[in-house]
Amino acid sequence: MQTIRLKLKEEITSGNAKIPIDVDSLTPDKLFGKNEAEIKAVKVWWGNREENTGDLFDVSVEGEAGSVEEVKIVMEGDLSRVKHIGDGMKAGEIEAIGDVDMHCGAMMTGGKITVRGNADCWAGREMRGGELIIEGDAGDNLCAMYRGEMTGMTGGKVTVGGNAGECAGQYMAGGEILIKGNTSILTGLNMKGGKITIEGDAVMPGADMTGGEITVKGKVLDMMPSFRFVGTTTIEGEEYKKYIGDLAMTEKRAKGVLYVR
Amino acid sequence: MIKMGAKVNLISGRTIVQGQNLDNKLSEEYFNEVATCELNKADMERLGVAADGHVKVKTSFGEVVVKAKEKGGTPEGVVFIPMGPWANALVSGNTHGAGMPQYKGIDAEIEPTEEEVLRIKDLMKTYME
Amino acid sequence: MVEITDVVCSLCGCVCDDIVVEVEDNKVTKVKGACAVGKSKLMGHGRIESPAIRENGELRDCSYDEAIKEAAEILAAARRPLLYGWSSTVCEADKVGIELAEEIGAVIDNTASVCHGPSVLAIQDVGLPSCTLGEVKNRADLVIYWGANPAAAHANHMKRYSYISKGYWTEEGKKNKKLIVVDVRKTATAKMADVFLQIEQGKDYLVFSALRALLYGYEDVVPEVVGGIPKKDLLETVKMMKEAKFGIIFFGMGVTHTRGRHNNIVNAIQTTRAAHTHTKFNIMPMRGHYNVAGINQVCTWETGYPFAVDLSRGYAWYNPGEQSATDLLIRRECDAALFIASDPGAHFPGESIRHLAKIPVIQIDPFPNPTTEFANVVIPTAISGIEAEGNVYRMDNIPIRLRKLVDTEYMADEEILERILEEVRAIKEKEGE
Amino acid sequence: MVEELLIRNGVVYDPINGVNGEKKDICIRDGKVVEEVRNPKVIDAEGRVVMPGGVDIHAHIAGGKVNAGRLFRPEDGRKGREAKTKVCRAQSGYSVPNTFATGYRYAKMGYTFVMEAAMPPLAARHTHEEMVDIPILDNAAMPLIDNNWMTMDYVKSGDTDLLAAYIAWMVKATKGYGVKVVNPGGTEAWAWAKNCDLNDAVPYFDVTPAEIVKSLAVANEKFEMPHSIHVHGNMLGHPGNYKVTTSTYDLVKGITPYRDRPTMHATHTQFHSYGGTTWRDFESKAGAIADYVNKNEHVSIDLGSVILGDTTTMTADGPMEYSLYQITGRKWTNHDVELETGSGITPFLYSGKVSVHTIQWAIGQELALLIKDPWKLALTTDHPNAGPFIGYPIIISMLMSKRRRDESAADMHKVIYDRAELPSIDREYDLYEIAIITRGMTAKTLGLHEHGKGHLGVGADADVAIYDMSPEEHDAGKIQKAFLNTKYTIKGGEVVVKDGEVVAAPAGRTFFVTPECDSKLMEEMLVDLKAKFEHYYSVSFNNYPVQDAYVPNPYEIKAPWRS
Repeated sequence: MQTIRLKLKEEITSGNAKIPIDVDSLTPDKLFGKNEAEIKAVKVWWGNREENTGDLFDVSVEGEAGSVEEVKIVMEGDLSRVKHIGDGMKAGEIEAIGDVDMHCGAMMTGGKITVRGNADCWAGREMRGGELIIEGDAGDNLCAMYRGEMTGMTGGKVTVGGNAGECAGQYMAGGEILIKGNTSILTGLNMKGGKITIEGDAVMPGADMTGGEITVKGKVLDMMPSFRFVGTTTIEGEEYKKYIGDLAMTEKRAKGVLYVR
Repeated sequence: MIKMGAKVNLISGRTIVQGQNLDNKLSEEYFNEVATCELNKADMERLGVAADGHVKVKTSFGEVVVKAKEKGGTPEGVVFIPMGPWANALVSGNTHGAGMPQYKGIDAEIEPTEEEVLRIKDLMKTYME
Repeated sequence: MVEITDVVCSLCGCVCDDIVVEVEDNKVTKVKGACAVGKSKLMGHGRIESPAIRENGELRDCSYDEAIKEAAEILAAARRPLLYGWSSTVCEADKVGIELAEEIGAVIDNTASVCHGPSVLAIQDVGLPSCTLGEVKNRADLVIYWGANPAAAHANHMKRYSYISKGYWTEEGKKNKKLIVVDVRKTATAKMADVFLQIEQGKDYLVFSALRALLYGYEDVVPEVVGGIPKKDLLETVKMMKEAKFGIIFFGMGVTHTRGRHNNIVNAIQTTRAAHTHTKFNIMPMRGHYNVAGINQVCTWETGYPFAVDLSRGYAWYNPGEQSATDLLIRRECDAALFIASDPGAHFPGESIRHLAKIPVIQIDPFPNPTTEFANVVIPTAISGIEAEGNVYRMDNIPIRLRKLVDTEYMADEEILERILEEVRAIKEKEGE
Repeated sequence: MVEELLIRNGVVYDPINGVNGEKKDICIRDGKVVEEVRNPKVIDAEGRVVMPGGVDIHAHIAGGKVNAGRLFRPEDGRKGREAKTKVCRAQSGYSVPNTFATGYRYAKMGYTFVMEAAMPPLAARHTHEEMVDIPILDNAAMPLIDNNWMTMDYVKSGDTDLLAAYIAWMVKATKGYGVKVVNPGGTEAWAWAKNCDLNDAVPYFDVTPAEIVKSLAVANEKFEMPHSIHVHGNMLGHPGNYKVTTSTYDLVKGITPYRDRPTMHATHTQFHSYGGTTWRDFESKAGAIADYVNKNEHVSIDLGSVILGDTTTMTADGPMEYSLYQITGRKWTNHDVELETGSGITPFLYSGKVSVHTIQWAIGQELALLIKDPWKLALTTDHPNAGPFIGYPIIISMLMSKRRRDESAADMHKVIYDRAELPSIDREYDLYEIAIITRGMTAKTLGLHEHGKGHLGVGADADVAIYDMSPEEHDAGKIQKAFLNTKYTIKGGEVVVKDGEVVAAPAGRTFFVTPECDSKLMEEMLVDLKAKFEHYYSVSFNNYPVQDAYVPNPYEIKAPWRS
């Protein structure tokens, strides 16, 4: 196993302006095989200038890795303006200690990211595989698509310990999302496949869905007026109402399933 | 039911006079039009505020004092402040991943007050502290 | 006295181009044919008199040269500059602005982001079945205003283009047309309506979905009341939509500013598409500023995207909600800002204004306003459409050329920006040496 | 200072001047081809293929619907991102590239002139604003004049002189190049959510599309117009439409053109060469169309050949785009333009695994291979409808290599062997023929050869493409690569591309035609036109014509009235 520690230097985010750093170049697969000096020289974007990783982060490397799977990156410091953590990552592990900024785990295809805090918007955007664990809250557009695309998450597993923001799982086509808290409006908007479970409450879930499955274990506020009630079902010993929808997409396309307690 | 410190739904938007003074925001006319809060008659009465009486409106994001103004057609429990600096003192900057703050439909509290309505320059000064 | 005809109004997205103006001693003295708001604009207001730079908290008058140089130095040094506004000026200036943004690796955003930006996001999801305003004038027998109050915000809209106008198949004006208004408040526009649907605040999304289900024939699933509107009124609305020969939905910030934002518009457009399976149906955003559609157009053909464009890496990355002005400010992301033809001091949430007091701010505008209160460099400019000409796009994306009515000593936006760009390039060249 | 350039020892293909693969020097001074030079900079083109700058006869590169396509497809924008350089502005987009990328990418393929194929007159300023922002390329745009109420009124009254006056005013007011026709009558019908076949009456106007086409052709030939009417016929994209297509060609058969060119250019013919009755029994009728073109002289065509992959379809043919959107369920934008035209846009994916797309793919190439005389056809993809222009080199390599076609067909839906002719065609294009369908024919058909475009004779514009390939090259992959990125592209005597990189990006020029019409006729027409503005347009008459400011680098071509 190899552990690469990247600790954001304090002065980077202590000024009047908190300018974000994009770290899509710092994934286990991209750092695998590099020594400490080489990692320090990897370029990251900080605003409109490219900087050396070593100038923004304190970098230390412990152990050896025989494969990408054995690489673990631990990110520390004020990560609230560190964007694209694990964006596009293929394998290995990232642990982010604290709140992270947008696009964490976007387009990841494999490996595991654990966020020990909250994650801002677009975490898991267009995720294809791997695992993303957010111990705190997730922002808006969790696991959604990029602007204009008609496909969001297609694979992998995402767990949110707290609440999720608006439009979680928009255009989701596969994979699984578990949200232990509540979700804001329009979870599973345009969903066409995969599975979302919300342990808390949800507002207007399932709008325009054409496939996939949403289960709301808490309350549904503002239930969509275009779903058809088709009977009751027992899940894990509890009785749920089963709806299909969204009929606003026409009956032919309304193949989404919504379970409400 | 509106009473002291009562919860209302705050919306903002355009008015003709606000539009006429878009290029003239430091004017008296703009102040008189935009530093106001429109409520329906019943809400005015329940709140115990007279026309041109002052009200303090508070949200999780800020508070501001404006003049109360009666306006028919406004539903009970909804208050309207013309778009501009006074309304915006109450608006959240969180755009929920859309770039757009929620200028309409903000949970607010409203109460009569004796405090003065801040002029535009003084209102701006509060942001510089 | 000189009378100028076919004057183009540079106030709102209606861009009325049949205004008659009288000019005497290089001043507009009379305006005919404009609405109250447009007239007020054309008649003019007090101006920023001189370029100025803030020193020790006070603005000190200076020359254009000095202000432009100071602005260039601020922008060239910035790591994450924001260039915002662009909708109350002409496309020629917008083009220079985009070039400047590219040169300094800035985020460039325009007022759409707090106006109809959500509509743009919606169009990117589902497209926009629409038309020019003349189509509405000639053909529409059903006009729907949803979350829009043209009587206050676009006062000539109904008269020139929609409910009251007369056209080829609508020669009797409103006599053979129907008007539906959907709003939270009974506005002046709502008072004219054949049907007024008073919607519960923040429930637009649900009502659109209910209408779609009804338009597709699933009456059985729709509950008795949706968003405060009884089902029978929804059924009546759907009947009117189906029976119309040509329907149009105009929507405003009542929909874009409220819970659901862009997804409300997606649903409005989906409703239009559902109606289109029965008859001709179109939809159009009630764009606010006279050239907000224009900056979206120029920004799109030059960068690929309409607003909230981040050029920090030298190419365009687009993500409203991340690179839009309000987000950058509330997240304290930017370290310098240039505002042109817009007034964030008046129109941004207080929370985001706070950051502006802490970073260098450049303001380019003809008029003093709340933004002036914290600007570090203030550059007065000629008023487009009165003192300078140029291209603008009406709310239906029809390009019209603003006319110049009077002479001025003030520099035009385009020239100021070109000068700043020139200075920035000179600074960068020097640094490169 | 005199700027001189000598391109030495290239193998030149200049069909307009009958030069077929001759080793030749090309002398350039002050942006023009000249007899000889004295003290030139020298470009060594030894053994390489040299052609005049490419001339694209039909592409959608600028204007309202192109930009609406960009605006609603940020997912396309993210595909072609390139950072700015010292010379180039930032680039984005694949099927709907930004204006800068459009200029650079065409120039890299050796093109120096592109015709924007559809300009809604009311939004002409928009088209011009974008064309000015397309670097390097000279360009022009054709205003849509077929669904206009004025046109239909004069077609109904049978007054082709007044129709000609209207054309003259419109082409001049829009700073346009010629008469564009798109789904005549059908686009007006679409304003009521209807459509028109060739002989259907247009709702409320009591004329047929056939009458519109014929009258416009007659009126167009009353002037010395450089180009014929440019027609996108009715029923585009409908199975069985090939009969509508040939019937449309027949309409202009007896009309005498002003010079030796056809009376109709029929565009993106692939979309109009369909057999069958539904998508189920859909088949190629390229053979029937080719047969017609082979036997007649009054029609020229361009291909509209398919490039497999995702693209953005866009046309003034509103009802067609609606049909397409109903098939895919993807996003759909529509924009009807008062008294004139309309447009629709929807994304589309051409897949070699889908039978219909496979046949469409075959048809475009079949047309090129079955029409015997290459002077009758032009290479296009109707960018971006059948695919983006950046795919031209793929089509060139297909036309030049039977082997490449066979290999591609083997990977596609097997329907290609049953309902298309392509696998049985052996013909291969040579470089001379490629030069014809990409510059010679297109320049001539547009009348641009008389204005320095599409050839390398003395006096021509010094627009030259030098491809990094030998004339003997037969490897389709190498041919494709060479045609995608030139060794050099020279525009107006300036090297703009070197080794596949843009090294200079000068502004292009806008070409426009000014038809000259009898003033009495014009006055009479204006009475009718002003009434339309007074009552029905939403823009005033005086604010309508495109001001000179929109065409900062003008090239005017006068088209006198033929008395």
